[in-house]
Amino acid sequence: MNVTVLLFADLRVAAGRSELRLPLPEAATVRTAAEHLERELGERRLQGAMVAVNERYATPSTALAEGDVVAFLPPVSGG
Amino acid sequence: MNVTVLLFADLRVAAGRSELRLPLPEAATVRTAAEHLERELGERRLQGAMVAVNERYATPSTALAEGDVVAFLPPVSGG
Amino acid sequence: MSGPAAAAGHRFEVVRDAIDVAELLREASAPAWGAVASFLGSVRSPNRGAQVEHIDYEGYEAMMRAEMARLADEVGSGRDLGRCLIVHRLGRLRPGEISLAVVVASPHRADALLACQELVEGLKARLPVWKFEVGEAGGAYVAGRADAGPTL
Amino acid sequence: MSGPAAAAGHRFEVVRDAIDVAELLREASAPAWGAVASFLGSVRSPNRGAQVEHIDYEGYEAMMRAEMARLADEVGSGRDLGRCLIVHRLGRLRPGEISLAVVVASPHRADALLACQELVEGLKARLPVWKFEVGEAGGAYVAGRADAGPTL
Repeated sequence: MNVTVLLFADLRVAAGRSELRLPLPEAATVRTAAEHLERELGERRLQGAMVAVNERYATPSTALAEGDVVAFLPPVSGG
Repeated sequence: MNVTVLLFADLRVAAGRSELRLPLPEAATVRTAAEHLERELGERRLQGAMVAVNERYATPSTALAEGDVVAFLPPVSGG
Repeated sequence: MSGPAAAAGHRFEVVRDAIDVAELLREASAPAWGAVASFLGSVRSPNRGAQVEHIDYEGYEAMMRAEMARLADEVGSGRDLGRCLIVHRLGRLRPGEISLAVVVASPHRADALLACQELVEGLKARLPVWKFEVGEAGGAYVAGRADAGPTL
Repeated sequence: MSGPAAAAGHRFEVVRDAIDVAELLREASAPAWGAVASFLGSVRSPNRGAQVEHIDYEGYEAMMRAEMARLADEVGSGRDLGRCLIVHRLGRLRPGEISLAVVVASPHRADALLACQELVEGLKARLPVWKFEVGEAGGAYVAGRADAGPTL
């Protein structure tokens, strides 16, 4: 399946882009997506980040489906 | 000694005035003033009221001095 | 008005005309203060199921200002309050008109929010103000609170 | 935006231009609501001892609006909230400019004050927003919080 990955703040800067398409094996979870993304980016940068799936906070074990939007969120500081 | 008495809300309405001069014996307290005022007004209307002396909440035992401003305050509802 | 409160540019006022909230917010705005918490109280209608025509607010003005300043000193103790503005309106107010405005500016959001909340609670309990509420069924003094001092 | 929140006339917005606070307060004003609590967050300078030139706010806009609505539903549960308005600004903001406005109207002052406070705390913890702060010594991302969900 394919998911859309969104990157923000220092993750976006490090990757040089804010969005990418990520092919994943079937039955992939957020953790799978993170592992594939780190391989793609060539570094273990995701440690400490939160994750949202389809605009909602998710956990590493959240299951993904075709077309999901997976956002990697560095610690936030709104307001 | 003499003190100035201030009356508000239903106390003011019942007394028909908002301010009066009250002669008191020496060594009078707030409680003395209340007793004299009730005699003056002809009724036990002050029960349940709070008292301020010189713009500050006081207790029945607060001692009074010449020229003090003694305000009788029905339960308040500011805001 | 007490020394520290006056020195800090605080404002403790009793007014008869409409409260200018925009002006209060401007006064509470400065780059050093990242947080402004505010509370506006207005005449509510319906109240306890009945339409309100107006409320006549009566107050002991000198003591209102004194209590505002004392309360601001108490609430500001141990907190970093940049500015504290309290305005209470008296006279005849119609539904929707603002009777009380409390605006607190601070460098820190918790200081601003908690101080605003404590000020509002303290003002409700302590300000010597009385409301005569008039509706379709006539008028009556609103039942008040006697938390601020011992009663006779 | 969730059903109940949208139906109540709430507003959850992400904007790029100056926030019109007077307009928000007007929207939160009605005779049925006697209490309006609000919070304004702005760019503070100095911050941690250093002058701030500006902050660039970056956000995940769709999720910001979704989190605002979810949070308003949570905070409004069991409370009588007349109206809840949340606006967050993104882009480049100078010291003193407002980045966050939260306005809550209710018939009851405790509901308005506590809901406002809980909304502000929740928004700070949960809104997917990042600040790049620029001062004399250069720029850096402001250290954030990871309270809203498990981290990798």
